[in-house]
Amino acid sequence: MKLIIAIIKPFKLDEVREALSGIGVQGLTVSEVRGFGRQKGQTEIYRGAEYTMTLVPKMKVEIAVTDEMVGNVVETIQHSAHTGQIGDGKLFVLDLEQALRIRTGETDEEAL
Amino acid sequence: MKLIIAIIKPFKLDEVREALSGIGVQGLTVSEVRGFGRQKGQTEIYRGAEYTMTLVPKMKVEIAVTDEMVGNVVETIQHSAHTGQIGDGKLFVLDLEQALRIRTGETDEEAL
Amino acid sequence: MKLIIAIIKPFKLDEVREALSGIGVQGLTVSEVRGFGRQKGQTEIYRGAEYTMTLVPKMKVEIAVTDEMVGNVVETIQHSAHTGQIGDGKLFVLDLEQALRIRTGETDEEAL
Amino acid sequence: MILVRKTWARLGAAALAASVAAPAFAAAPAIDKGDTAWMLTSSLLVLMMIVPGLALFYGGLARTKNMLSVMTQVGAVAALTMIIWVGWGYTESFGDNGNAVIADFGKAFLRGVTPATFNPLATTIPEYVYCCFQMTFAAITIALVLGSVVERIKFSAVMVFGAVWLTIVYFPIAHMVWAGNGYFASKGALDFAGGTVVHINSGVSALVACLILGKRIGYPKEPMPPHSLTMTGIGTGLLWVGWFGFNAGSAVAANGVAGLAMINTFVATASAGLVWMLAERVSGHKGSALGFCSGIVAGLVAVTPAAGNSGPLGAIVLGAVAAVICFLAVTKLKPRLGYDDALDTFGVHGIGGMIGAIVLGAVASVVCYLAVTMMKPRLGYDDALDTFGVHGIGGMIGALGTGIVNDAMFGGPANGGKTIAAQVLVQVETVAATIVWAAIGTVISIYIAKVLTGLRVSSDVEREGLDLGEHGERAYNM
Amino acid sequence: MILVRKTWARLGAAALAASVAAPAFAAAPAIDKGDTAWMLTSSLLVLMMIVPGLALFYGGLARTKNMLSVMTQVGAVAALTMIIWVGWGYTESFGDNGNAVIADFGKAFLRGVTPATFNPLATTIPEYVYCCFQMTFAAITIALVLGSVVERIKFSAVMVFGAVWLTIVYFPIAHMVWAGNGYFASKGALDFAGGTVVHINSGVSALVACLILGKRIGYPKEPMPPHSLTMTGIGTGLLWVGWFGFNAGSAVAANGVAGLAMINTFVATASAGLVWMLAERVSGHKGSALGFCSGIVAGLVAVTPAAGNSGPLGAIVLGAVAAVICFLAVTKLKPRLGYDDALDTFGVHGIGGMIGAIVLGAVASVVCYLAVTMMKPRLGYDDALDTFGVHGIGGMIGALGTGIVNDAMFGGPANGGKTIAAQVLVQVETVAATIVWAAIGTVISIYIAKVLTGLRVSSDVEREGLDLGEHGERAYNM
Amino acid sequence: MILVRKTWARLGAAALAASVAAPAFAAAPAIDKGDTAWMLTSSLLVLMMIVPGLALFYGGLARTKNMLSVMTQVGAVAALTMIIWVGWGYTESFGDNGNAVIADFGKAFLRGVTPATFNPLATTIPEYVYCCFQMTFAAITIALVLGSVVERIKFSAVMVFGAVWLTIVYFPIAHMVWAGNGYFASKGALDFAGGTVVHINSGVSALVACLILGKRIGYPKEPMPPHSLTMTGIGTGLLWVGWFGFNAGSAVAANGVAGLAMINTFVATASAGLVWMLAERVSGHKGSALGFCSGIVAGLVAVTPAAGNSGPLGAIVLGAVAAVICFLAVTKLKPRLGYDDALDTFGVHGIGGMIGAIVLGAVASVVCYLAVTMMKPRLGYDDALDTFGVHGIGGMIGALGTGIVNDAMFGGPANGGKTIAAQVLVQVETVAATIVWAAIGTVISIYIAKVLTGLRVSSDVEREGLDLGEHGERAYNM
Ligand SMILES: Nc1ncnc2c1ncn2[C@@H]1O[C@H](COP(=O)(O)OP(=O)(O)O)[C@@H](O)[C@H]1O
Ligand SMILES: Nc1ncnc2c1ncn2[C@@H]1O[C@H](COP(=O)(O)OP(=O)(O)O)[C@@H](O)[C@H]1O
Ligand SMILES: Nc1ncnc2c1ncn2[C@@H]1O[C@H](COP(=O)(O)OP(=O)(O)O)[C@@H](O)[C@H]1O
Repeated sequence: MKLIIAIIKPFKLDEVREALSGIGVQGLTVSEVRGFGRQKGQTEIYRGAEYTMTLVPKMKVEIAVTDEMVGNVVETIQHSAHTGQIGDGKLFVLDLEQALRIRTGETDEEAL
Repeated sequence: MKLIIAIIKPFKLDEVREALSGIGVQGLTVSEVRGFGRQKGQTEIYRGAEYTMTLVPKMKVEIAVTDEMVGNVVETIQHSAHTGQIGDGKLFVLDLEQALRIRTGETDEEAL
Repeated sequence: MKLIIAIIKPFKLDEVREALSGIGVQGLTVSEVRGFGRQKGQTEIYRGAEYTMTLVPKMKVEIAVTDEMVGNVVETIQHSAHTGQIGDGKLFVLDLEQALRIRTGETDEEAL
Repeated sequence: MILVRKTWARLGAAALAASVAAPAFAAAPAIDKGDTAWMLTSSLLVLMMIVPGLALFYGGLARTKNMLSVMTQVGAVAALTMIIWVGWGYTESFGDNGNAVIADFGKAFLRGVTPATFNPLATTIPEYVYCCFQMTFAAITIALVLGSVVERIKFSAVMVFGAVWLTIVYFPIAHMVWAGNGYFASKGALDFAGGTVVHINSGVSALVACLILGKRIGYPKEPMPPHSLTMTGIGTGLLWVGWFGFNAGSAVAANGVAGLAMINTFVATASAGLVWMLAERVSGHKGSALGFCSGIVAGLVAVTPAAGNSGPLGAIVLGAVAAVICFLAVTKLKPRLGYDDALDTFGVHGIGGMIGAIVLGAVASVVCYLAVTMMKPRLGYDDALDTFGVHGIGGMIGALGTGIVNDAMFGGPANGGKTIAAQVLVQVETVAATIVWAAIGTVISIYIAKVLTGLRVSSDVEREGLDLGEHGERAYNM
Repeated sequence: MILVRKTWARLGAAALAASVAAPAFAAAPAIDKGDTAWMLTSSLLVLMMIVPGLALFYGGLARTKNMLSVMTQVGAVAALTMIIWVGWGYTESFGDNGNAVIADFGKAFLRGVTPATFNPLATTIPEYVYCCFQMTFAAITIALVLGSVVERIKFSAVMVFGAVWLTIVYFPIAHMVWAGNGYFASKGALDFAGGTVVHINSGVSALVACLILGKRIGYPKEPMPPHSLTMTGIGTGLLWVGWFGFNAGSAVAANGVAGLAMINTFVATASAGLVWMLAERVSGHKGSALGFCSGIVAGLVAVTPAAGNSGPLGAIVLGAVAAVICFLAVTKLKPRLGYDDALDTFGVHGIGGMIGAIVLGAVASVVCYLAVTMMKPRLGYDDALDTFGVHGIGGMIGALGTGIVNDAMFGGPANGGKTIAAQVLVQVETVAATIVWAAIGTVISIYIAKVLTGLRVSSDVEREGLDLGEHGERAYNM
Repeated sequence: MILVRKTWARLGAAALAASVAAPAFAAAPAIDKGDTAWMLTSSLLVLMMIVPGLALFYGGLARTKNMLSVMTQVGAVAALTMIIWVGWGYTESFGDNGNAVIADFGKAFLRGVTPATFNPLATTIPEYVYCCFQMTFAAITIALVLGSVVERIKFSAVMVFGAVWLTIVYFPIAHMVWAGNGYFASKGALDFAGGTVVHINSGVSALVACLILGKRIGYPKEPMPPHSLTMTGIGTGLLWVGWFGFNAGSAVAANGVAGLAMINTFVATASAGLVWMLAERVSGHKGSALGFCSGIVAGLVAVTPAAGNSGPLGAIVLGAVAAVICFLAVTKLKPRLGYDDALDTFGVHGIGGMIGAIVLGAVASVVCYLAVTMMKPRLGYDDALDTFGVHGIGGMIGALGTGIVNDAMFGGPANGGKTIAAQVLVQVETVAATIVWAAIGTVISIYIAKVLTGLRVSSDVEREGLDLGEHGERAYNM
């Protein structure tokens, strides 16, 4: 199994989620993060005190998938999250040794 | 070493933490996330505009443990986070190559 | 490639980020978390009701790096995040199988 | 007697209340410290309705990324109004002579106004105080219009639109309905505290403006829940408290009519708030906090034109049962009717009395609820914060309802001095004229702003939020 | 003289202040514009105490998931009170004739009330204004009761409970303590602005209600810190500002007694706020923001019954040192005492004067602090927002204290016209009766609500939050 | 006539307004219910400016971790002031006799003050009410000083510093500028509502205090954006609404001068708010929400000394064009000038009139903007919330400007009774003396606090936040 971590632009979240539901992904976990990269944050000014916010709001989406689904999920996310402008974000794939559904105790593939 | 990631219901956090302290886990890291799965969110209505919140508030707990502890920790979390209702959450185990305690520079097993 | 996860004290974030930029790290992702460990939280009192906040605010920094950079990045973070007081935090290194830049489709090393 | 009968609403109510015996015009204007204290307080209360009241009510309903933009646009357009008001607003609306549409410009920049002068419409308070009081009415009216176009209109466009709109829409309508020689005032239109001048005016202008500007990106598919109903709650509370300056202040004196306006503003509002929640329950939903807040505002809007004209309001739509009770009460007392002893007949219909205020609020609340939850989705226009739904519709119900409840049959002061039919006809005429005038004026003002500054922010700025895009700030750094 | 001596507190104070020479009843009631302006302002200030004042004070102390439920319950129960008040509340409490417990129902739905009528309890302001003023007192009292049962009581239960409780508890007690022919009023009980009628009444009812409803799930183990002390801070500020409408408004005139009530409300409150923080430091904790806010409210509650009755309050518990100073001052001035020149003796004990107000606030603050931080945990009942701890206990201290400080010995106006012992006895009697009446009435009202709607939300709804469960909304979408 | 000419500002304005004919001193003081109603309202409005107004304005600008510390320090220092005020503050500032610097201590703890006594400075309202009104001025002045030292000063240090500072700085300056026998009052200094006594005084003291305390850890490198500009927005609204109690209240009567002060406070503030945003656009930035709020406060501060002394203000810095227009208007009307008919001449220069108020606000706004955005960064001192930049600088512009605009040439009431040059000289003298007195007094008070309690919190507490470190609480648990 693999754990796919996607860092995407916040307003793309619904689009990505709907695209993933379309290819049978029933569950995922989302968290608000802030990213630092080529995309520069806005300059904010408070009574003359200028702050260039280096950290830009992003959404982190984590999806545990079976090995067969990895390619399909990666492509779907890349396609749905893409705007072509700097800061579209990243996709990371890590190996997932075990998985378990707390409610039923099902493990690995059944747990996803 | 392993990194255990648990997605649980928010009000279960204290119970899980106390159960883990009971079996000798001295440290963990918690973050507020929102989950999408079988458990449907509430319908919210603002002046007739209906929104079904697809994302449900969850707690993500990350615990770095030694290989021997994995089984015990997984079982303790599964037991203490269980309510039997949809949305109890998931447990993921990933391989952890290195660990380091910033304060002392201790690495791997000593760092946990 | 490796995914480095650092749990550090919130006010150290700027220092760590600047140190990492110094050694050529162009991107990272930050999220607000709360930690449980040896460092005890403050006691808060509301009209006589005492709560010892077991969870202490921390910052989680995730950086995807090439294998060669791992040692240098770990050392830089350990050095810049260090205060010598309890609760300085932890560093975890996980193996990163794949990476992809959503904007351009570049994969692995080029995606970082 | 003829002269007295044809008196217009506000002065009539004030004159009646102040001194039934001595006609108001004969007595030389002399300051009454009690009235002045109440009108000073009323003026600052209406300012409180704008900042922080309306700024929070609207701001809470907007998304986090647009909170500061909404607050700043409401505050800045109110500030702009104040400058324009002392410039040419006061004199255009309530200056001397002029014609049925606007007064002359003799008092531009308050020329000739001193702490010792009086405005004929308020002969017991210093002219400066009356000028401040009316200033705040102009300011809140233009601020209300913004409700339908927030989250996408440029700050600069708001400034230009506001200046033009005030000059060609608000000042003339205020003059026509409230000034002595105003067109509708002379025809006996009743608008105690601004049902037409403020609410129908702002509601219709808001509708026209949002039709021209078009919808927000993502409306209605993308969820746009209010970012902080707590702020909206604070706004609702401050609006209700401030509204007494609006309604009871419009008695232009600390007297019985102010007391009457106050109790109506308590009761009609309370009933409207509860009824909106009931309407939600009846249509199968949970009674909501936002429902309660919306009901409160709908009730306040509806009672505004009727506050001092209603006396204990009669039952408007009470259903067969209540009507029978009132009918029996009325026939017994009919012979005692007569304009001259109006004050005594005020309370004669107690039994119908307070029920009227309660029912007026209830009716307004239900109709506004339907407008907001049914009509808007079906017609698909993006009146962002429901300015038309609440203020436009609520104002119409109040203005038309006043025509009915003002009659002595329902315990009203009948200071319009006409039969119900005649009074309702005048009310309908005034409402219709206000709708047309406001619509045309808004189209002109919007296009002037479109030419000078452009109306909408870029889609990037709209997506990222006007706080950052237009003001370079975030509302919260918590 | 006998008639004047037996005068009851409020009218006594008003009469004394208004015109020491002419007894109030002889003069035909005539509107005083200054009084009316102040009473219009006082009425809307007390409304501000409820929305957004109390709604924010209580809301900030609740958890995020219950913020809207608390705000809506406070607002809606106040709105319900207003409808009931014009229905039968006003006439039951302050109507004509009736008996020692309630008045007759002649003025139901304000029958016979017009802008030109007066209530005998306030002969210089229009009856509508007095009706509004008293309406807001009823509304805030029931709203205060909710403090102990929030976060678990159903919205529908609050509505039913409120309606019944007002009718069988608040209206009778208000009549007995404040109306001319009220049982305790005739016996000379002193309650200037509602120490018994509002605070002891709501505090005791809150205690009884929360004992019946039982604890919240997770109390006291699960941490339930206030979700936003900032909101509680805003609430505290608005409560303090609004409270002048409560205390200084109860002089029912813009006169010296209103000034006296104002300065007492400044000083007693300021001292209570600081003393609560000192109490925290003395018991080994940090002086807290919530402590300061709680002290402010405790001080306001304690000074309420004494505001206009205290004159410059005497030292209540000042300790040996201060007592000696006062004692010396008193013996020098004792011979000049006498009821008839009460007004002159008002300020005679300056030296003891202001210290009294300061000490009253301090004593109340310490006792309430102990009640909230020591008594509640030990007894283990879940008075969620400490309504009993602050309003119940604070009210008792104020009501009993008034008996002492009213005496001329402490510079009080001695308008109770009795020796200290006799006055304290009457106060104790009134307090005890209020406690018993409120407790029984609350039990009845709660069980009627239990039968009609059920009291508690389901455990799922309680865990997920009443905002979503009962109103289908979140307070914040930031 | 000589006596009348030398009358001091506030009494002069009050006397002039009240009864041009009868000189104020001859008539025995008699309560005016209208004035009393307005002054009761003004006193509670100024309290609203402190809590929750200033507490939110400052609190919103601070970081989340210090929100409660800022709110509690503002609230607690105001409470402390109230106790000290009735203790020795009132008598030291406005007691009887005494000398040019302070009055005698005859009225300590309000000895001899009763609901029936009057203060010579306010002969139509009860002394208790005047005492409350002035009390709130003292409270807000010390609260303003805290703005420069928040986020690092200890709570205990604030208490000690406040007590000492009030006694050796505020009370003497208030006496010197406002009391009958005050040094500057006798020299004819004009400060209608506190330009020098409140704003220059607090601004200078704030600057001195923050220089002694030193910068916050991380200033200016570490970003410290305001944690909630929404709270600052609410604070701005409540400050503006409350400020009418401050400015229009200083007329000490519900009369024409109060009306004049009100309109100036509307117009100057509105113009200052908009001009600050313009200044931002001119210097290449986006017009900001915080800019609008800062402009509002700068305008309020600037108009404070001129509110009732300015009459319709003349153009101060209007540029060649406007000057010509005013000049032509003036020469036509010059011959009608004369002190005795001052009231009539008030409005004679309408054309220059309102423009004056607008320009005063605009000038103040631009200068404060430059002070805050250019001067502070260059000089590098950490005036955290810009108390000196806004209140100090704004107050100076207002105080000096008053000297100019008071002259009949600009339509002012010329109640200083001097030529422009002479009046400006007195103003400069008063401002300079205030600066020196405040600076020295602050140094003394700060070092007393340093000795007794130590000034700064430990670096750990400063980093973790004063809410947790000093009060053991978090502002938000959302
Ligand atoms: N090496 C990295 N490790 C972890 N997250 C990263 C890394 N580089 C970029 N990111 C995340 O991806 C987001 C987008 O990256 P950025 O360089 O701004 O644009 P792009 O990916 O289009 O080149 C960043 O905001 C950050 O959250
Ligand atoms: N494939 C997945 N990858 C990551 N997180 C998931 C996945 N499936 C579910 N989750 C997380 O687990 C939570 C519970 O899952 P859900 O399907 O709602 O109930 P249950 O696990 O009881 O079947 C979800 O809210 C989501 O946060
Ligand atoms: N086993 C663990 N797994 C994950 N996170 C941990 C673990 N132990 C500690 N942490 C994180 O590291 C932070 C610091 O650890 P703590 O024990 O308090 O101090 P120190 O690391 O200096 O001994 C904790 O607050 C927590 O966020």
